[in-house]
Amino acid sequence: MAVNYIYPDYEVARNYDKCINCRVCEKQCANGVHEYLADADKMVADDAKCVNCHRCVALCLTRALKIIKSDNTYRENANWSGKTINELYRQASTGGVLLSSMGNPEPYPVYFDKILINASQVTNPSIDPLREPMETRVILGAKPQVIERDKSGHIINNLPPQLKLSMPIMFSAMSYGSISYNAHESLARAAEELDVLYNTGEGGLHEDFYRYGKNTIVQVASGRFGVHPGYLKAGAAIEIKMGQGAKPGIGGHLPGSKIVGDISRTRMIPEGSDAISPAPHHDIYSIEDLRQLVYSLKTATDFKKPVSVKIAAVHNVAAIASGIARSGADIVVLDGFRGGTGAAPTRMRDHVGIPIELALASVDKRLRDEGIRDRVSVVAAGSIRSSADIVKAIALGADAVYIGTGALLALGCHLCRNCHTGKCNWGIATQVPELTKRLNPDIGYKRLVNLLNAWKHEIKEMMGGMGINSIETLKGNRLMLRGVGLNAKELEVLGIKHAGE
Amino acid sequence: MKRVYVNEKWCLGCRLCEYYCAFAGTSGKDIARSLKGVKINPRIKIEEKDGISFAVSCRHCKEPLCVKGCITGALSVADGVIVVNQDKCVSCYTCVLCCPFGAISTSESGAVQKCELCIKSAADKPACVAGCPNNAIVFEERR
Amino acid sequence: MLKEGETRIPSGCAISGVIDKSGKRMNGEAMIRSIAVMHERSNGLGGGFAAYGIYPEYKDYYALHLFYDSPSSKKECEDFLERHFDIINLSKIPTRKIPEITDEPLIWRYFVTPLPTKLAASGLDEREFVAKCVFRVNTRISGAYVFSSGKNMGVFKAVGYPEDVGRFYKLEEYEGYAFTVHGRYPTNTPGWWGGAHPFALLDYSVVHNGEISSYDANRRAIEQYGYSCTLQTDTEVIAYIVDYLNRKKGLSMEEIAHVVAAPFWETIGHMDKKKQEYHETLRTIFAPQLITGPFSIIVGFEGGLMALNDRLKLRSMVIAEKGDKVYIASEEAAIRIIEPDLDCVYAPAGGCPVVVRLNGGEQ
Amino acid sequence: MKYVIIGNSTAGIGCVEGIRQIDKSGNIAIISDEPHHTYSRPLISYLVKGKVDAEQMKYRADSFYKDNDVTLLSGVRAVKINAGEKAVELSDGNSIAYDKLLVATGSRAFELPIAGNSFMTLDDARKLQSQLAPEKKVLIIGAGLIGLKCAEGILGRVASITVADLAPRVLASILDDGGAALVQKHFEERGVKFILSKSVSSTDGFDIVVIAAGVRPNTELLSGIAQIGKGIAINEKCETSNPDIYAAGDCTESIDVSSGQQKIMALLPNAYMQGECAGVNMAGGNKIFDKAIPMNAIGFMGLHIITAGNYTGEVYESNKNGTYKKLFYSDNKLNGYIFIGDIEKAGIYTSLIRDRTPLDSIDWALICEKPGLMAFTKEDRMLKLGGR
Repeated sequence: MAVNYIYPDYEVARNYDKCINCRVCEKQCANGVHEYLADADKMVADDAKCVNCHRCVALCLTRALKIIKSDNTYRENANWSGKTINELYRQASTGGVLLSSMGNPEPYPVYFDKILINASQVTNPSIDPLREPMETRVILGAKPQVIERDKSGHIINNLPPQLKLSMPIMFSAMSYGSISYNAHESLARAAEELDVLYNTGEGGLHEDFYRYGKNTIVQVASGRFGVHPGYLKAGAAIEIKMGQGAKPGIGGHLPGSKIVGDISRTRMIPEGSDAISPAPHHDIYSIEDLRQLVYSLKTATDFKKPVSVKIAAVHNVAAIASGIARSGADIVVLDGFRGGTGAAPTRMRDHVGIPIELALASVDKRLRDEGIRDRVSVVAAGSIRSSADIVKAIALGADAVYIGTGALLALGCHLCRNCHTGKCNWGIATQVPELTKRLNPDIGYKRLVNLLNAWKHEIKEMMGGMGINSIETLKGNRLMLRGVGLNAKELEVLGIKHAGE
Repeated sequence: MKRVYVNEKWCLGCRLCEYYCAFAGTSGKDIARSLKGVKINPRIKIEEKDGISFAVSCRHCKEPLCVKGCITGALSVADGVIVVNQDKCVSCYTCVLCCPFGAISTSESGAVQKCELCIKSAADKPACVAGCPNNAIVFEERR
Repeated sequence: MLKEGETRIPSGCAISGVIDKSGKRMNGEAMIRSIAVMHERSNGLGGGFAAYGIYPEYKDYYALHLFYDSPSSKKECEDFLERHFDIINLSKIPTRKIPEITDEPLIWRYFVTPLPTKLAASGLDEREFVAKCVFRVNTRISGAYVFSSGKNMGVFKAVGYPEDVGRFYKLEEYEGYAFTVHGRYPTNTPGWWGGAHPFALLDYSVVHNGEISSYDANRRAIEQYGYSCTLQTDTEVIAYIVDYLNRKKGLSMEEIAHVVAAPFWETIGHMDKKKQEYHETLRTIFAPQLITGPFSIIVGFEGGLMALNDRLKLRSMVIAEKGDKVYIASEEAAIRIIEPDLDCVYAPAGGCPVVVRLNGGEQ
Repeated sequence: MKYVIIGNSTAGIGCVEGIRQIDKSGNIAIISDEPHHTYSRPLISYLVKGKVDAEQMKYRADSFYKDNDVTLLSGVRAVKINAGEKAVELSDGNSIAYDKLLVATGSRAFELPIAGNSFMTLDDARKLQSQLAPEKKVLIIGAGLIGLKCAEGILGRVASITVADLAPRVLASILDDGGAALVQKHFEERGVKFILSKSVSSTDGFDIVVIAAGVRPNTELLSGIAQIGKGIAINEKCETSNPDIYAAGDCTESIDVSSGQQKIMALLPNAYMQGECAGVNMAGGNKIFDKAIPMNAIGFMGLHIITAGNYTGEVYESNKNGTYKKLFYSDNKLNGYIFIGDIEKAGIYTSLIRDRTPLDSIDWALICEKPGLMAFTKEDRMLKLGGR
C-alpha cells in the first residue's frame, strides 16, 4: 500500500551531544530501529519500528536516548480516539484480527486503587514486624470436614494434599514457548528459593526443570501439550486451565515458528506445527465433565497432588466457582480481565471478562454463603501489581495470588505489549537465541526473589499495622478495607464499607 | 582472591564493558564527554564471531608468564593483582609474547596496558563487571 | 446512632473469674467486689456475670434468660418458645431497683426442654436444636433477645458498671461453683443491654478483654456454619468459635486454645515430630479460627473455666490459687481484694491455656 | 639452610623469588662480580639511547635485597666451587659455604681478534656512551639482537653506523630472509649501513668498534664438577648433574620443546623461570620448568618483532596491513612463528607452541588469520576465561 496511514506512536529522541556512537542501541534492537551511518559517523533511528521497549534506553551508557510519545495527532474527538482510528486503519490495510499482548490497558476502574487498608490506633496495638513474629505462611488445599482421632484420642492428620507457601504469592502460568527457557529457569529458581510455586503454563515442563518439582504447578490445558504421567507427577500440584482472564472464551495459538527444538520436544508436538489450544477442553462440556477430569488427574497421581482449576473472571463467576468447589478441585483460580497474555485478539482482551476484585469478592461470598469456603482455596490473579493489591485481595477473601505481569516486569519486561511478535528485546517472550540469552537467570531469579521479599516485608508491615500477625486472619477480613469513591452497588459487591463508615 | 570471570553464554557482545573500561581509564567525570569522538582502546576486549562473543581481559594468573618474562620489572604482582608500571615499560612487548590469552595490549604511549581490576579506583568492582548488563563478566572468589 | 449489632464496636475491658474445684458453691458477692476494684477499666456502658451451678434444682433444663423491649415482643417470643419447648418454669428475673441502673428492659427467665416431637422432627441433636432456636429468636423476633441459654448456669448483664449490675441482679443471692464477670469500656457508646458481656451460647460463656484484629475473618468463617454474629462483638464471635470447635468438632478446651491462639509456625518447627504434626494439622484445618490481636478471655463451660491470652500476650491476665479455688483476673488487685492470702500467683504466657475443671470431671 | 647464588641478574633474582616462595628464613647470599644493584641487561641499549636512566635500569626495587633478606656480595668473583666441601671460593680470598648452590653466571661476548667494545653489561654501556660523539663513525660487528639494539641505541648520536655480519641477513638467529629484509630496510631507511655475508678484516676508518658477534656461556666454574655441553646441562628441575648444584639462565642448555633439541636459549623470560624453578627446588619445593622455547620480543624504532619456536614444517604466510606473519607447523603442531608489525595477541601463538596444542583441536583457519581465543573450543574457553 503506497500510503501508510499510521504515524508512529513513539519517537526516538537522541541527544547527539551525548551519543558516542558506541552502537550498543543498534546491536540491542531486534526491531532494527537504530542504524549507524558510517559516512556521516552518526546514529539514526527509524521511529516506525520502535515498540518502546526501552532496551536501548536502558543500555545506553551515556543516557543519550529517550523514547517520547509522539505528539502527532489525528483530528480526534471523544468518540473517535487516535487509538481507535489507528486500529481501524490497521485492519483496513491488513484485513486481520488485531492481536495484542499483556493485559487490558483500557481505562476501566481499578478497584484495588479505590480500596484503602485499615490500621490500628489505641484500642488495639499495631505489631512491629521487626520485633514480633509476623506469619505469611499460607497453606492451600481443601480442608477436611471431619476431625478424626486415633484410639488414644489424638487428632489424626487426615489432610488431603496441601501446598505450603512461605507467602501468599505464586508465579502464574506462563508456558515454555510463550516465554523463554531462561525466563522459566528464573521463575523456577526463584520459586525454589522463596519456597513458593511457579506454574508451567500449558507448554509442558522442560526436562531440566523437573528438579524444581516441589515448587512447580503443572498445568493441563485444552491443548494437553506436554502432558504425560511423569509430567503430572513432577509437580507439587496440577492446574486445569479452563480459561484465562486476558482472553476468556478462547484458546491459544503458538505459531509453528516458535515450535522449535526443546519446545517441540517439551510440548510433544512436531517441530514447526502450530500449537493450538482449543477454546474449550474437548472433554469438558459441562461441570460434570470437569469433575471427571479432576478425578482422572487425582487418580493418575495417586491422590497425592492437589488439583487446581483456573477460570477467567466472567459474569457468573460465582456460580461457576461454586460448581468447581463441588467438583473435587482443591483450589480455584480466578483470573481477572486485566491479566496478561502472550497474545490475544485485542477485542477479547479489551472487552471480555470482569475485574478480579469484583469476581473475587463475589466468589468468596458465594462460597461462604454455601458453607463450602473451606473446601477450596481461592487464588486471585489478573494484574496484582503490588503488595497492597495482595493485602487487599486477601482481605477480600483470597488465600493467595498469582503474579504474572509483575514477575515479568521484575525480569525486565517493559510492557511494550509486543510479545506476539516474538522479538522481545528483553529475552523473555522470545525464542530467538540471541535474544533469549539476554535474560541471565542468575540475574532474573535474584530480581524475582528481591521483588517477593520486598513485597513480603511490605505485607508484614501492613499486617502489623492492622494488628494482625498471621496472614490467615487477614483472609476475608473485609472490615480491614474501606472503599473510596465507589457507589453503593460496588461496595455491596465488594462487601466493604465506604471510608468514613 | 576475587578475579574477573567471563561466561560467554551470557555475553551479548554489546561491548559496554569496553566502553566502561575505556572510561575508567580516563580521569573524566562524564562518560559522554570523555568518550565522545574517541576511538577507545580498552583493556578488556570482546572477541566476537557467528553469534558467539566473550570478553577477554587479564586473568591475573597465579603463574604469570608476563611478570616472569618482563625485562624491566615493569610488571609485578601486588596482592595477587598483576599491575604495570608504565614508566618502567620500554615497549619490548615480551609480555605480549608471553601472555597466552592475548590480554596485554599497547597503549597510546607505547607502554603496555592491561586490566588491573580497577584497583586504582575506589569502586568495589571493576568497571567492566559493574557495567555488564547480563552478568557475563563477574568479579568473584573462586577456587 | 447505630445499636449494638448494627455496627462494630471495639472495646477495652476488665475481666475476673473464680472457680472452686471441689464444686463447693459460693455466692456472687466476691465477684462484685473483685470487679469493683477495676472500676477504671470500665466506663459504665456494660457489665455482666456468668454463674455456673446456680440452678441445681433445674439442672436438666435449659435456662433461657431473655430481654424484651416490649410486651408485644415478649408475647411473640413466648409463642415461639411454647411451640418448641416444654416450659417448666417462667418468671421475671429478680432485680433490685438502684439509681445506677436505668432503662431496663423486661428481663425474663424460662426453664425449658425441647418438645420431643419438635426435636425429633428437626433431626438435630438437642443442643443444636436449642442453639438454633436461640438464633431464631435473636435474629427473627424483633425486641426479643436470648442472652443465656445453658443448663444450670446463667448470665446476668446490663448497661452500667459491673458492680452495679451485680447489685441490680442480686448476685449475692446466687450460689455457684464458678463465676466470671466483665466490665466494659466500649469506644463507641450505644450501650445496649444485649451487647453487654458475658456472651453466652448454651453452656459456653465468654468474657473478654481486648480487641481482636481477626474479627471479620473469624466472623465470616464462623457464619458459614449457621452462626449469625448479630452483635458484631469479639466476645460473640469467640463464644461461637468455642461452641463450634467444642460442640461441633469435638475439640477439647486445650485443643481449642491451640486453634485460637495457635503457636507460631516457627515455634511449631522446633517441636518434636508428633507435636509438630498435631499443631500443623490443627492450624491448617482451623486456620480461619485463629484469633489475632489482643485478647484475654475466660471461657466458662459446663464444669470448668479456661483462661487464655492471645499468643503475644497483648493483654494482662493473672491467675491465682488458694486451696481449691482458682482466680483469674485482668489485674492481681482484683484477686487480692477477695483473697489476700494466696497460695500462688502467676501470669500465664501468651497462647498457653489455663483450664480448670471440677475435681472428678464435669458435673 | 644456606643458599648461595652466583650471579645477580635475571636468573639469580628469579632464584631468590623462588626460594622465598617456600623458605622465608634461610640465608641467601648472592655473589656478583658487577658492583651494581641488579639491573636489566637488555636495557643497556635504552640507557645508551637515553630512554631509561640508571634508576629505571634497576630490575627490582632498591629494597629488594632487604625485603628478601639477601646478602649481596658484589664486586667479588666466584673463582672456584669446591663441591666436596660445598663451598665457593671468592676472588677476595674468602670462601662461602652453601647447602644449595645456583650457578647463574650468564654469558660473555664472543671474542674476536679485533679490538673493540663489547656490549653486554652496564659498564660496557657506560663506556660506549662516553665514547659517543656526533662526528664518530661506528662499526658494529654482528647484526644479531645485541648488535642491532646497540645500533638503535646510538642512532642519531654519531656520524654513521655500519653493521657487519658474516651471515647473509640481519637477526639471522630469529628471522627468515623476508623478515630480515624488512628489518634491514627499516634500519637502512634511518641511515644505518649493512655489510653482510662478509667477515670483517679491518676496522680502519671507524672511530668506534662494537663487537656483538654472539655470546658464550660462562660454564667454567662447573667444569669437571658437572656435565657441560654447549652450556651447563640442566634437567627440568634446573638441577645439574652434581647434587645440590643448580644452574639457570644464559649459562645453561636445556630442551627446546618446540624442536625437542638441547639448546642454549639465552633469553630473559627463560632465565627468570629457570632461576625461579631452581629456587623453589633448592628450598625443598617441587617445580618443573619444561616449557622452554626460543622466543623473542624486540622492537627497533617502532617496528615490533615477536618470534618463537623454530621455523620448520609447513608455512602459513600473510602480509597484510604492513604486518609480516609466518606460522610454521607440522605434525598437527605449531612449531614457530614470526610476527613483525602488529603483534597483538601474539602470546596466543606462543602458547600453542609451548603447550604443544594439537592444531585439530582448534579452529586453525581462524587462528591463522588472527590470534584469538575464539579459535579454541567452548570448553577450553570456559577453562581459560571462566575459571571452570
